[in-house]
Amino acid sequence: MSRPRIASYWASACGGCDVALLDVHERLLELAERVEIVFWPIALDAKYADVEALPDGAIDLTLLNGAIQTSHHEAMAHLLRRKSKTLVACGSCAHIGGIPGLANLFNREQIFQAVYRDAPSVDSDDVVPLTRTETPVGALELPELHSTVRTLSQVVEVDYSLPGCPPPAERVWEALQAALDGALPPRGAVLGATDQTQCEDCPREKRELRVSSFRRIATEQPEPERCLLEQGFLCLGPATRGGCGALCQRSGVGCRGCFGPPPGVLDQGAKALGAVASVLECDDEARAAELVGEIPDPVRSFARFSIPSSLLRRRSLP
Amino acid sequence: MSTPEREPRIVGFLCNWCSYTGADLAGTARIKYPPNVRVIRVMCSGRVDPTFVVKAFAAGADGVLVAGCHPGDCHYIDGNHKTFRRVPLLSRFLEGHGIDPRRFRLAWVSASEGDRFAAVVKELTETVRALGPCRVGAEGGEAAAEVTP
Amino acid sequence: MSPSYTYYPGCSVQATSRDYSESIRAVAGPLGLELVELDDWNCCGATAYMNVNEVLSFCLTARNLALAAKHGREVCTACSSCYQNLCKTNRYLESYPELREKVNRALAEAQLSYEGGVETKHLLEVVARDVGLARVQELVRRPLEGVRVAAYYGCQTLRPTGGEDPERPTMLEGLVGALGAEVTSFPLKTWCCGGSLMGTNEKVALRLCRNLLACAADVKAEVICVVCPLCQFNLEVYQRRVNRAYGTHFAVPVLYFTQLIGLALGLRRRELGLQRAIVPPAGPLARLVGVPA
Amino acid sequence: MSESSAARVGVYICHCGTNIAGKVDVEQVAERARTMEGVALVKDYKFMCSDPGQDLIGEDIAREKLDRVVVASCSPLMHEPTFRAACERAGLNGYLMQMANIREHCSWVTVDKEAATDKATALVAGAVARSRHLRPLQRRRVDVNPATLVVGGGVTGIQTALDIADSGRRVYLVERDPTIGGHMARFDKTFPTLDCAACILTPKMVRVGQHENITLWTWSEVERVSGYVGSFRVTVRRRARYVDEATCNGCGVCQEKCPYKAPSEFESGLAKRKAIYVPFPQAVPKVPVIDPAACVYFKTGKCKACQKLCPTGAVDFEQQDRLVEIDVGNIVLCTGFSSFDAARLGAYRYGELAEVYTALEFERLCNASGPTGGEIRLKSGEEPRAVGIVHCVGSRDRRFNEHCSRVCCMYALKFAHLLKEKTRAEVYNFYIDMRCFGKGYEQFYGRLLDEDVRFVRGRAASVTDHAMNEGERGRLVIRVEDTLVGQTRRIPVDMVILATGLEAQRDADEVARRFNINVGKDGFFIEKHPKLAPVATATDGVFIAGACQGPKDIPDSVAQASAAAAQVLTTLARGSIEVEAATSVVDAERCSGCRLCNTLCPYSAITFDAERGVSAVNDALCKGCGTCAAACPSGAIEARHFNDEQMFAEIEGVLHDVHA
Repeated sequence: MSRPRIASYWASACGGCDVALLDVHERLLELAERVEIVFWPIALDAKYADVEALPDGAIDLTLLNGAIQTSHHEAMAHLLRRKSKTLVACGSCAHIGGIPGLANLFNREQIFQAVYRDAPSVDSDDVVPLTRTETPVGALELPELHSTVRTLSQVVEVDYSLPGCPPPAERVWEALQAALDGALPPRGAVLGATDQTQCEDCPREKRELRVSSFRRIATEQPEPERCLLEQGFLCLGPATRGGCGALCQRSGVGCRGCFGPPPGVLDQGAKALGAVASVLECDDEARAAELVGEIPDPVRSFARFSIPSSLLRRRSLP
Repeated sequence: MSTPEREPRIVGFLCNWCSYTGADLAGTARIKYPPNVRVIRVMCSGRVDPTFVVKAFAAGADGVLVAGCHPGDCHYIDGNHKTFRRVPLLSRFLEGHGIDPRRFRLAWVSASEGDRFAAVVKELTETVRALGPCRVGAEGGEAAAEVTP
Repeated sequence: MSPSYTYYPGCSVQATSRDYSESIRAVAGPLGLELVELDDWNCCGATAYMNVNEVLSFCLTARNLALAAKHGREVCTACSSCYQNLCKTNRYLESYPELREKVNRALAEAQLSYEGGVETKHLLEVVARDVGLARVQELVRRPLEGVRVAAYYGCQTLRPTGGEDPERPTMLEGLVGALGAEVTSFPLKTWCCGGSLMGTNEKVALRLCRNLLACAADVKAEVICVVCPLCQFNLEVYQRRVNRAYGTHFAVPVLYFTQLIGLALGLRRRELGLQRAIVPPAGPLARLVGVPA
Repeated sequence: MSESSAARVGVYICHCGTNIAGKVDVEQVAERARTMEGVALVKDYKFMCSDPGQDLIGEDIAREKLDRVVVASCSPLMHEPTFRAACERAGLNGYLMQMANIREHCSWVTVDKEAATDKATALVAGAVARSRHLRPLQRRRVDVNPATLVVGGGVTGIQTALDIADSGRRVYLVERDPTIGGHMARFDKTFPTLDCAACILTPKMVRVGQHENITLWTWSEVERVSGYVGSFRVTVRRRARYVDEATCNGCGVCQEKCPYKAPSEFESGLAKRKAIYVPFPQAVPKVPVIDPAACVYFKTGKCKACQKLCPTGAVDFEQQDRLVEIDVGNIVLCTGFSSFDAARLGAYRYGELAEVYTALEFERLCNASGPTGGEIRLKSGEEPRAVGIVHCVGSRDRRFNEHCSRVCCMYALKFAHLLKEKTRAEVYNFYIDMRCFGKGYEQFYGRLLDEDVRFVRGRAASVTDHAMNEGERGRLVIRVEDTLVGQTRRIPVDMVILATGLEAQRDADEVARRFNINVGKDGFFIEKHPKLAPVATATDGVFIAGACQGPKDIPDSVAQASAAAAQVLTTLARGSIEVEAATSVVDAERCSGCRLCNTLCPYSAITFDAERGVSAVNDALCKGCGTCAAACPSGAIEARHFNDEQMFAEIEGVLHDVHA
């Protein structure tokens, strides 16, 4: 009987997720023997046409990473959905929007302005990408950049998500194993993650969770053993799904929330914000305003990875 | 001042002991105020999870009011202290999402301040009306018209 | 740096009470006070006009306040009537928008307007609080030792009040004490001297003055210290008439607190307008004043 | 979710006569409600709260198999209990009933009919949406510890303690003074009956001292209170008395022999007491206390006269404060009042003029056991020729207390009577209004008028010793505007009695915090409801009685004492009480032990189970404010009856017309 077919593709992403897949190291060979990799641009040469040529549902498992930010991403999402039995939203971007999701604080015009006009390194006189450009050698086409970044599940139906920025290689491997052994949980499950929050796996000691002032990792060294939030270092761990084993916290950095909200939490940013504010050490209204003033950018601090999947989804612009 | 195509919708989270009772008093005293605030009762303003406020805006509210006992008079000792710790951060969070912080108001209304409740509602309604409808998700620029679902 | 105030003299201080005016000017420097006279000020209408036509009376004072507002300094006056009118006008214009509007319509005629907010103080408050008793004490060169002084506030300084308890003020006692004098108790210190009643119902006014003089005599005061031109005028100028009317023999000098300060600071009697005194000082005070024997 | 999809909601819209129907188009609201998801039937009715109205609900629950009920009528604060009961009678859990407040929040406050109808619809939509997510809750019962703590041993505390103790239950009575008796013990006679305070109070005091069910701790204060209704844990500081209560037989030799004196608090400083003293002869317990500030031994380490002469060897200079812990089910605060400090009111020269007295001083002055043996004399020893009683000192005065102290008019009359009885003095009362509202009070006033006491209507302006004529010389002069005559008067007297008002205890704020109850602007404790729950407080199991709740005379204080006792006994009679059902609960599966909630609970109801690494809510302590649920970042805490689902549903509900 023929080997199961798998594919991996990236939308708006940094490539880290693909690297995470590579990070399973020599086990990759084992994988190559067990499966037929039909489409994986980063590793082997294949054309979109090859994918289109496949009959629908011909791919057993597709790991799609990256957020949906262009018409091309959207087309590929639909194509791969059609061709795949199982589609996995791989990594924070596909899962909850991720870093590309920060683009939702602007719109296309503003992004073009910043990238193609205002950027100091740009000298092209006022040229911004067009979806179609006529040239002597014929028309050039570019995918259209959307003003609003979306998660994969906001574009096509997704069977599983595999959170993390990037997902830890081990989790990726486990997911692949499960898929190949037909041992995947029911559809809709989140792979490679727990149903608790980061704190479950965080070794740091918690005494009394009160925050009397905010400190920044850039300027201060946290105590090694003690809960970071307790010390005033912003940590989204309490509002973030576990699974990575609290990697950042262990290395002395507050969790940034890449695993997304725990089950049952609608809006990771709002939840985290509410939690942190609640434990501020201050019983004076004016002082409270001052204290939270120490957080330079609430949106990026509390919803860094989750804007597209949040309740508000983007910054609304007049 | 822009003229809105429709009446502003405002969601009001009122604590059971002071503000909800204060709103009741405004009623018993037959104090007239704009009908725009739709009241949701919570036991304490401290119950108001920022998610509720965000949810209200996401669900189409043009403004949100959170009202509780005056600090020091909380029925639950200091539940409202949590409220006034969250609110300033939440306002900035909303502003970061392009929602004018004037659309979101925290007010202290005691059980005996029916007139104050009416005044707060009037004031907030006027403010929100002046700001026009809150179009969450609007992309602005050329895409201003389309609103992502 | 010396604290500077917009100084509103008022008519009485200018006319009937030149000695007050002189002594104020004389002590201001040494006390480190800069009193900048309000340019083009007008009469405040005193107590009388307030009772004849309130609105117009408010207009009079509002004009002065409007002029003062331009300079942004606190306004200071030494006359209790003026002080009361300033405070009262401020308070009323604050509390009654419709009145404020009326008054401003009048002011508009003179291209002026006043929306309130100008701080007003009585000179006593300025000296006792802003300069401070400690500072005054330092400056004393010739303590008024052995002089028994009755500190008399009168009524208008205290209502409305600059934070003093109108029923038992202590500022003036404190000041006089700081000058080294011996402060007598003066139970009637907040009673009215009759004010402008002297012009309309002398009989009553004389009785009120008699009460005060009697009280001063009771407590063996050698001088009554006042903070208001009208009080001074009634108590001193009419003292003889009181004596005639009641067959008494009062001979209590009535001096302005600024004159006492001046003496303590070592200024000479002419600088303080003391040569104008009608009831001559006696006893230790006389020595201080240096009355030609 | 399951129960919501299954829900069959019955919606009932009340006309409330014309109160609602006059402004809200009820039929139209009903029409719109019919289209709402999950709604099985909609009815509108004249008066839902009427019996037929309630029956309507009951019948439909049975016939139509309703599993949710929405009542759109008045404020839930008004009728939630009514309709919950109605549902429960029909076998539907009361917590599956949701109200929409379309009267107080809608018809009564809205001008435009159409707008009111729209708003009512929105509120109903919110209620319907919410109702579909409601879950049945059971009110829980917790056992009540049969012991009761009574704080304060004035007449109120005494009455409370006796009422409860007589029912056979244990009472701990804690008093901070060396003896019980409070203010009343210092009074001479009591109005309007004129029976002597001591005669009616001391027997009660003695009973308290001897009662088998009362543990009396004087010279003690409550330091800490934890726990909740039914089981409070209270820490009492028993201050060192330096006399062992068990061995002392109250013979009094010690205070006879003690060579050192200090002003007597009991005699309002008009007399002296020893450094080791029993405040007054009938004190309970009759055990002396040593005042270290006055005792020479504590200053110089010498003397010990009392110790040497004590026949039972009860004096113990080494004694230390002791902290005692007790468990009680209920607490009654009877902490009383403090009387206005007359020195704050300059115009009356209290403290400067020797013959100006406060009410409490005068009580002692005419008390047979007082410093003068009950003879009313000036300091000079002479009998006063005229006495002025100044009313409303520190009361009905914006500068001090706006409230009326309620007792001054009457005790002023009592004083006037006693003066007439004991002296030949002319007596003047200077009053604003005579407030003689109690039983037999007006008659007493009438009687005094016949005893030709002078009543001058006007607040006394000042008291002075400055004479303005021979008649005034050497006397005190009260200046007053006699508003009946319409002129100011100077009335010479020899003695002035200031009818000082009643204020909250100086440390009322602190005490309120300790027992977790509220204090009003006037500083007095706030009752749960001014009319319908006058002795209960916002905290279950903590009651207030007497003057700590507001100025009161003896009859009212005693009445409240018995009321509070009755409240306590009702809980004791059942042995258990219902507590809040809508509490928070932690889902151990989802809790990751971040411990963020631990510091948030105002009632310390949340504890961390280090074993399992999860937090848990103590149901009995939780008051259901929901603050923890709002803060819980993992969404592991559910605020029952206000959980996220229900809240989100209601939010979407009230905004039902957004996409319409």
